[in-house]
Amino acid sequence: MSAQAERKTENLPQWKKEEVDELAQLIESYESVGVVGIAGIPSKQLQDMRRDLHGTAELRVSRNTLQVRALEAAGLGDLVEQIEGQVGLVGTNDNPFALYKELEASKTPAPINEGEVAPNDIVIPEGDTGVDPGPFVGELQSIGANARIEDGSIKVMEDSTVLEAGGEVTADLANVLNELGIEPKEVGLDLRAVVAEGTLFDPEDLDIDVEAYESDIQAAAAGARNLSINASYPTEATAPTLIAKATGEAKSLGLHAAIEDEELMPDLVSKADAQLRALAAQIDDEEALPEELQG
Amino acid sequence: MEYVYAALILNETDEELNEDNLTNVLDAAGVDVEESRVKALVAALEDVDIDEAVSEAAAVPAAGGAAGG
Amino acid sequence: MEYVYAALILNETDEELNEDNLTNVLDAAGVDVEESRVKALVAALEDVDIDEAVSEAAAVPAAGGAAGG
Amino acid sequence: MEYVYAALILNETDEELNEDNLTNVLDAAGVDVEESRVKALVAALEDVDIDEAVSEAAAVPAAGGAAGG
Amino acid sequence: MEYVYAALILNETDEELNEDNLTNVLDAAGVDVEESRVKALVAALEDVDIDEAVSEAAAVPAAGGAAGG
Amino acid sequence: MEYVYAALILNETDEELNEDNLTNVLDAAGVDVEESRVKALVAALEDVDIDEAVSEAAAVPAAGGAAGG
Amino acid sequence: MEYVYAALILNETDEELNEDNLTNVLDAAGVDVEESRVKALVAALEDVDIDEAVSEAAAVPAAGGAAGG
Repeated sequence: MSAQAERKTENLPQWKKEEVDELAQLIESYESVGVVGIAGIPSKQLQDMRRDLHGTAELRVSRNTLQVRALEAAGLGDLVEQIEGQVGLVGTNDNPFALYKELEASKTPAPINEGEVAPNDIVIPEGDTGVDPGPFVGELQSIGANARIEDGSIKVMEDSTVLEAGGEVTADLANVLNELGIEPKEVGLDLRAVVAEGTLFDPEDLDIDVEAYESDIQAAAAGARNLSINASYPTEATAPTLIAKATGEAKSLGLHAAIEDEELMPDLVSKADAQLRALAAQIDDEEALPEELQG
Repeated sequence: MEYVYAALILNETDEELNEDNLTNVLDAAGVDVEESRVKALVAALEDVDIDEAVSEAAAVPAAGGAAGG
Repeated sequence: MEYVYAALILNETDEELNEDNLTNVLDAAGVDVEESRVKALVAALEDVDIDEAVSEAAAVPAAGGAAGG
Repeated sequence: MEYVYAALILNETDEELNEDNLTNVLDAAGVDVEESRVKALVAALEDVDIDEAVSEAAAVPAAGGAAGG
Repeated sequence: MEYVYAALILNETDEELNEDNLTNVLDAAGVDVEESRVKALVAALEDVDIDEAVSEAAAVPAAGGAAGG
Repeated sequence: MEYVYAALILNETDEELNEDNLTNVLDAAGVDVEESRVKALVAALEDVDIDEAVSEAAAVPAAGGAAGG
Repeated sequence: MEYVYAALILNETDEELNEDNLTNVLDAAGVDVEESRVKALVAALEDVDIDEAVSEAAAVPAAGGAAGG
């Protein structure tokens, strides 16, 4: 693979060769390699993030053309289509699912500027803006928010989508969002795809539903309990239930068959009493009933 | 209450639920039987499906338990 | 349940709840009385407070449910 | 309840639910067997479909017991 | 369930709940006893307070339903 | 419960649910395998439709309900 | 579910719930192990309190029970 890489880089200037070599080394030294979007992250913050990843993953940012070269040379063509915009390569020996979770969790909200494209629908939520009556209400209305003055302040009457995902942010919108402190972007390392030991995972694969796994655990545990009890195979966890089950079975047989057993007697007596009352309830003629059963 | 229990006993045997039989059962238990109550009870039960009434009682305590949940 | 009903009738009269009386009541109802069940019933009821069992059942019919809830 | 448990064991085997077998099981468990109770139990269960009686009662899920588990 | 029933019989007598006694009870009932199941049951019950498990089932009848609800 | 879980894994593969396979699975999980428990499990599951037993909620009879019945 | 069962076995032993151990257990059961499923499971369970999930499952019986509740 390195021979192939050399061939591909032989026409490049020295510094580019070196850069591609560095990328090739990163790719080779980790079990999983991915492409990470870094758009909107100030360089100081990016340095901090890279430092935070130390021990978990290694991030290297360079020109996209060089990243493409390195990926192709390493046989990771599947990742090439992710090389678009501001991206870097990440290598990790950790579990890629865990890496994705970690990166997603570290994302932080950020304001959006004029000219940027909305990553998702931008919504101004219903409620009191806290802004005193003034021209701001007009600004809100002009960007499409249902706003009016009420009780001495500007209120948004309902959740108002002011820009759909993919739309470009205007100067007016950016101003209003800034005034309201709405930060519609999520900024952070954005893992776009990973190849782990030959298999490509996209964010849809990587975004595991922890709750679904939790309910699988519950279902599995409940199923095992059921099996243990239904097959009468006692375990420490299910022995008390099996005992209770056997007791209940004996009791219900005893009550059903009116077995003359001391333990069953109170329940049998109350069963008889309940039956008496149920029958009495079917009798309209009070003459036929003793006083305590009338009415 | 003893009159109704006597009716329940007869319901479990093959004996007819009539005045004579009720009176006999109550007699045997030392009850000073009132003829008019026996008459009234027999008449009142004529159109009652005792087994059904009794099994409804069976459902009640269980339902209580379930409802408690 | 006829044996239990018979016991409850005797409980309401002033007759003693013993084998002879139970047998008489059941006999009168046409039951083919099993001596052993009568014996077992008398023994089983020896330490049971019937009135308490009845009144508990009557007063709190859904006791189980309530307790469980 | 040991008599009832003994009946339930016999119900799961192919052995007949009779006085001898019940007595044997209880004997083996060290019970001081009362003949009349054995007789009474056999009589009480004569016309009972034990599996049905047991499974009818089993309609309520095992959460309580399970929670203890 | 015959193994569990047998354990409950022993629990009601003063006999020890051990492999020999369980095997005897099951043997007497004509069960083709699996030694391993006897062992497993004794092991599983080692730390279980049987009386508590029993009284939970008996005393809080509707708990199962309630908790399930 | 690890023995039961092991049985459930084998139930989902095409491997036979026997002592060797159970032991292998438990061994691989670092369990200090007790032969008798493995044997008992195989015996207990012999005639059991595992899928059915897993999905059927284990039920403890509610005495309250039974009292009514 | 075999991957989940394998995780539950490891949870009951003192072995670490990691990719190698899961793979070993599944291998031993004859499962054709998919590495990515193992990886995803390990990552997901990092955030799950398995013991709590198991004891919750015990408190609320499985499917059938829920429906009954």
